Amino acid sequence: MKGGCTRRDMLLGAVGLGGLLCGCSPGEQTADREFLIVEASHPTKREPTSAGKFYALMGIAETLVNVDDRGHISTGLALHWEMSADGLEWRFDLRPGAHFHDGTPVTAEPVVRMLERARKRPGVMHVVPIAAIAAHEGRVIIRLATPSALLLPVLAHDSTIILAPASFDAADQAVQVIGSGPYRITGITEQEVAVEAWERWGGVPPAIHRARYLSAARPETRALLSESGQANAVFDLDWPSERRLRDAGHVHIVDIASPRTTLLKLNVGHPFLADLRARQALSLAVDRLAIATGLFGNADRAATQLLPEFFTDWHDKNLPRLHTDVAQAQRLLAELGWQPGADGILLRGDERFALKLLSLATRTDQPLITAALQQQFRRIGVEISVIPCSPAEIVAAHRDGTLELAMFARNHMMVANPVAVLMQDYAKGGADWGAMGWNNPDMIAALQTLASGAAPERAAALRQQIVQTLQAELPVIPLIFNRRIAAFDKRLANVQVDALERSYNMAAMRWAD
Amino acid sequence: MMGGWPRRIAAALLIAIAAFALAGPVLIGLDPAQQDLGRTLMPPGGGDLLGTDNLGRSLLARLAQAAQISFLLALLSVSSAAIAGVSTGLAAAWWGGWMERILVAIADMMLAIPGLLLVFLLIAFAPGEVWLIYAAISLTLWIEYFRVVRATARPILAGSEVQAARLLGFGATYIIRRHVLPEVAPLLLTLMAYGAATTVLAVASLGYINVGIHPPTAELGQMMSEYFPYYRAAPWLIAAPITLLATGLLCLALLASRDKPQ
Amino acid sequence: MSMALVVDGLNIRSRQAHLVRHVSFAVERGHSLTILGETGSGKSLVSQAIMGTLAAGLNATGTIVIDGVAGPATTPDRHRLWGRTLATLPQEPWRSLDPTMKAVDQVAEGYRSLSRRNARGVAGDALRHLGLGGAERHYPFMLSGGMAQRVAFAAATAAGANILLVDEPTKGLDIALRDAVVALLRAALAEGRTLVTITHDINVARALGGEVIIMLDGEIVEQGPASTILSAPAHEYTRRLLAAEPAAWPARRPARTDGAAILTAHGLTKRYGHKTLFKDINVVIKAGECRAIVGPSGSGKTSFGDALLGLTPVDAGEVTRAPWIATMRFQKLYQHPTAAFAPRIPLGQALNDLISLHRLDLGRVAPMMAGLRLNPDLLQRRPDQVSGGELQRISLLRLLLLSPAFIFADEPTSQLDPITQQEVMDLLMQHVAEHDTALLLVTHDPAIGANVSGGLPLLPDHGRSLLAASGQN
Amino acid sequence: MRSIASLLGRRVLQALLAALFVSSLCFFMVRFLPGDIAFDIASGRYGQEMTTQAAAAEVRAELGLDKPMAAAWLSSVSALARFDLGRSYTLGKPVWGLIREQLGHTLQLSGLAMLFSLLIGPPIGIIAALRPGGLVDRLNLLGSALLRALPPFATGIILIIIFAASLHWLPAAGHTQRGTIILPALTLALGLAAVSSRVVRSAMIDVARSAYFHFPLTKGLPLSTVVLRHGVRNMAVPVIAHLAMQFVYLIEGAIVVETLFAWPGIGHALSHAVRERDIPLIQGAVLVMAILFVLFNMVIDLVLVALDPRMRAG
Repeated sequence: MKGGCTRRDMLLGAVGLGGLLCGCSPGEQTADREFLIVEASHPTKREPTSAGKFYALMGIAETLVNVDDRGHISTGLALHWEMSADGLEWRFDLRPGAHFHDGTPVTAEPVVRMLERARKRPGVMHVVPIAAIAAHEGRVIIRLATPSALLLPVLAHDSTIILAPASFDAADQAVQVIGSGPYRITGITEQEVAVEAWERWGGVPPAIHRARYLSAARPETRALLSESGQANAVFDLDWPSERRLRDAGHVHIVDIASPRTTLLKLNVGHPFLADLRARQALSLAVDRLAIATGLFGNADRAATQLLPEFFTDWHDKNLPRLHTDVAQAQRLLAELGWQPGADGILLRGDERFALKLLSLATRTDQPLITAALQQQFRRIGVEISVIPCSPAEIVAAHRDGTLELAMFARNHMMVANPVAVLMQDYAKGGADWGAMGWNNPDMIAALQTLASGAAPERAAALRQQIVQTLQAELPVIPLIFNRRIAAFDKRLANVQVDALERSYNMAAMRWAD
Repeated sequence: MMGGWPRRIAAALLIAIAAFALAGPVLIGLDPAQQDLGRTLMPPGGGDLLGTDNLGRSLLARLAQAAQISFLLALLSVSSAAIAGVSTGLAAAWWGGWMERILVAIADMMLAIPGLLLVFLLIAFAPGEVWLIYAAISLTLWIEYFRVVRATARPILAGSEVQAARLLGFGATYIIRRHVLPEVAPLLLTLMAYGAATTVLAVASLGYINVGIHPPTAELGQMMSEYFPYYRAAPWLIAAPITLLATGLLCLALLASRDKPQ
Repeated sequence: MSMALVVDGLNIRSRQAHLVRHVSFAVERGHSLTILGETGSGKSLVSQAIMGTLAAGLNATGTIVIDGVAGPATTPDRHRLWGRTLATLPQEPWRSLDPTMKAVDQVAEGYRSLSRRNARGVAGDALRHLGLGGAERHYPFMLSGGMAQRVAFAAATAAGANILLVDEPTKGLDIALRDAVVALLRAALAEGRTLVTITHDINVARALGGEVIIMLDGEIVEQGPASTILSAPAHEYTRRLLAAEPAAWPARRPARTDGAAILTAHGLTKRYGHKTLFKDINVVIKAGECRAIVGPSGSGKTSFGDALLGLTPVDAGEVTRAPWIATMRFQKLYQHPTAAFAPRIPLGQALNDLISLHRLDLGRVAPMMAGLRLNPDLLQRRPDQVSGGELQRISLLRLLLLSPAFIFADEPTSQLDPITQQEVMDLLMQHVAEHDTALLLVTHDPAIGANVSGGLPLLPDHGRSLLAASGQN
Repeated sequence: MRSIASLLGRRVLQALLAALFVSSLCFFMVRFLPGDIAFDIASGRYGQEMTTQAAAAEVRAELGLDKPMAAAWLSSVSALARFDLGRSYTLGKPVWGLIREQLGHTLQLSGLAMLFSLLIGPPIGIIAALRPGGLVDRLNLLGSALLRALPPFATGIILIIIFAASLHWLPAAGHTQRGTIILPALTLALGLAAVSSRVVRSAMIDVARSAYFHFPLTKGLPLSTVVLRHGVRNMAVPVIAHLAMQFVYLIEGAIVVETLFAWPGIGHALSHAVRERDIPLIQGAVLVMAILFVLFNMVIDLVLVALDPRMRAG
């Protein structure tokens, strides 16, 4: 009995090994070569308002308008648009001949339905004072309560992707993703999505016909997928992987500035942090350059102000840089009555300068930065205990006021105009992913003026005012500028990386061989 | 099985590891948390005996602290699991009947819960706490001891040796001390050695999937997952904790591989 | 007339000792040779040298000629002869049969030249020939001891070996089983096979006839035809060996029968599954009295003794003990002395534990050790490091420390060599007599039973086993 | 046969009790976790940057999280009694479908890993046992200690570097492409074989010392036949009981390997479910795994009965 079983097992094993050897055979024709693209996030959800980013990145779904990698609005599903003289009514003409992947034409009605649907859910739509959305003679009409410069950026946001009505079940739950982009889904599982070029796509037919997305949570996996030649494009590499791939030289590395900034959120209402001098002391304690070079091998990543050079209109080269000065930090804290205790941690009466820092558990770079911060704060007598957490815990702690410090990377170009994000984050009392307990009516007014549209010179002055306020008041402490690092197969031509994380630009790439 | 000398070397190495864990942190005299971001990923030799890690900390100092914390916690977690498992296993084998049936049912029930889920749930109460992770792991470990002890003790308690001891007037304590424990002990030692390694590796695995201990605590498993991304830039970083654990394990396995008396 | 097996000048040495010296003998084809000797006499080493299974640390010199082919005493190729030329009958057949395989298959796999189906057919025939018709498809656990013996015999000889080497085939067997084995061996002789038997049982040697070799301390002390040597031994050791046969033991002074009743059993009944082991048995045991139960294995003798001691529950009846005697003074002597000691605890430790538990007089140990002819060094060792006879005497010592009023001795000597058996039995009887202890002896050997009971009737009554007493067979 | 029927009956009863117990335990543990459950669910639904007060309020209202806990528990138990596993809080999909897919992937991986480990561990263990203290035995002891001290992600990366990055024989990760299952299965199998080879070795040493192993040799059978026919089957009884436990741990232990190889499995789903407080998914997964565990044990019992005739009698 047992003997027979073992023999059968061996046979199966041999078959398995045989199958393994023909696993990847080189020398396919470029036409039917499958393009493999790898990043960390899971395509588990179908809900467009939360998972729209993925479907936009893959070129599966489109938004009404688009945004290029410098943040300029371009055409999307809408080929033309016009604004009424009072700035309150916007009319959009859809691209003629656009079809959803189920063959139904993209008309104004499904677009209106999707925009209304997005409005009902939490999300960026709420920064625009929309009064009504309607379909009229084949056009999409959006009426605003007050003029807004943010409408187009919001319509370019990936939570407003347009899907065919058949994507939803009777309860309005998204059950599949039927978009109108250059690629349509042919297979979707927990971690992989296979697509092929959509033959009724109106634009230039993509040179890459078949592609697959693979979600790989670990940077090492992603790097090895690239190194082994299995993956053609790999995004979100960490520093050790990037360095390794650069040294190996088999692949082409693209490393561009990203609009994300890793920052420290502080509870300005906290008795230790309410005084500006305390926040300045914390900022002075951080050795950004050491972190940027020691942990990421790139001195340019030291955040000298909240918004990186990526934001050409916003980044102010003349602004006094955030810098390190331990002695000054200690002086500032001494002014506030803090004195070092026996173990070097500052004491004020029976208070001890010890704070909890919430840090996102899933990001691989965060533990490194928090470990460095812990040590650097200790130099000025501030004790930090790091608590790994989920995003939800940061939001919850913000709400119930128990948050002391939190660290995360904020994408200020989440919407194509940073005003949208800044308005949310630095509204009165702050917001989940921005300030906390901090209020600056002048800055809020400046943001609102910018949001409703301002003349270029006035806008520039307002932007400078906002940036200076943020740098002076430190409602959050900028730490590190993030970068978007990707590795590409050297056989690829016309490789472009979109810093805004809006598109993988797959439709524009082609095989060089 | 093996001659005398491998066992002697194993014992000597184990003593050395224990000494490293106990006295290392004091002898080395370096702060394992002291960073120097200007000197990260320095290779062994040079200023630091084992080089520096990704934050420019002394690997030697961290390894010593990690050995101390990991071995202590692994020992605590494994021995608390063993104490729980051995006492319930003995109770089941000794009394039998409904007592045994209830204990077996509880153990089976616990086995049916995915241990991983239990660990996830417990850790969610206080993420990143070292002791909690070990406690959660030991909660999943005790069943193995229960099953082994019950299975080993039952035939012994039913055997003529114990019958003879009872006839001679010996009580429960004596029978367990002289008859049951000597038979169970070698098995337990092996189980505990592997259990300790399993615990350290479980911490490493949890760290890898981002639910483990948060830095800067130096812990062997946590070091493995923390240093893993540098496997090619600085292979000595991940090699150090793995080598320490493997050596300890091999020595314990050598010591425990004593043959049964015929 | 050719020789099937010739051993010439066999010497076996370990690093420390010269274990077998100058052993030479020859066996004619189709004849029987029996090597008699005690444990440690080197007789098993001779058998291992012939089979080629000597332990790694042992070094053998000399020549062994098997079936006309001469070779050195140690050769790595001896196993090529196994099954085809040289077969061996296992000592404990029920342990030597694969518990997961049917009897017929275990025999069939020996017929290696035949196809699987034919082999099964031939194996079935062989089993039926041995009277095992119907048991072909049984697994070993379903076989009785005698049946297992015969299956093992069929399996061992299936490949056609003509020389049968048998090491202690009757150790621990009751008389009926022993006779069955002897019959099997005689049948093999009758078939023309050559038989080399190693045993300590003179009855086996006598029944097989042929040549006999007497070994002592690794040397042959006497050699010749069984009829001559076993009736007129020349060597002093052979004489002792013959005198140690229970039938030859001197009669004992009858034990007293006028003591007070210390143990009364009334209507004892025990069933095991569907089988009634004993039924409605009444016994009164008096101080200083020696009683014996004689019966074959599996007849419920041990269960009866255990029932008297309260070690096993009974289905009916009750046992009353004399109220003035402490519980601890009712004791049992086990068949396998190793089964009465914690295996990893040194013997001295075990004795000290008992002494401190009952606050006994430590001073009594040394004289008692001397009385039982035990070397004090033995107390340093673990139970598996002393011989069976020594261990049985130590367990006797342990009992005697408690001044027992009643000892249930369960086949206390059946695992021992004849001379040791007599010695242990004499010591037991001597102490029992000295301390006015009642003894209940269970044995399968009627001669021992008769000798011990010293004229008192056997339990439950003359010549009947417990099964017979309960009306079954 | 009656004993087998009663065994099955007992196992089914055990499965039902275990299911009730574990699903309730998980329910209460999740509900008692610190933090606001609505926020956790909202972050699972809408992602990090969309987790806001408004989103949490919506979730709370939709899922009725304000209701008393006992009532919520009763309704969850009664739904489970109707075999209704519900819908995932964060994904909105039916739990049954999610579990079938994810657990299916994990079982596929674990099954192949088990197979590989059977091809690696037992043969090495048997060879080591035939010459205890020999070269194979020593190398096995060394290799086994090293593999037991190597975290699975390290084993996995070594395999990827060798077979994918250097030799290009196999894909590095993923799960729909051909051959992607082999490296993760091999990673798990090596870890298993490190233990099972030693278990097999010690079981085989016991068997090789036994009289029923030696006797067939004296019948003239070659060693290889005796090992295969008498050694393996007798050794299998303790070894299979051990491997059965291993397989259960394997299903859970797969999570690290699944993460490294981007293999979609239940472990991964559970870690997300706990973080996002997805009670229906946790309860459903635990329920299915508990029942599978009991069924699996039942199969093992039957295999042992088939292997050892003594158990059929008792």
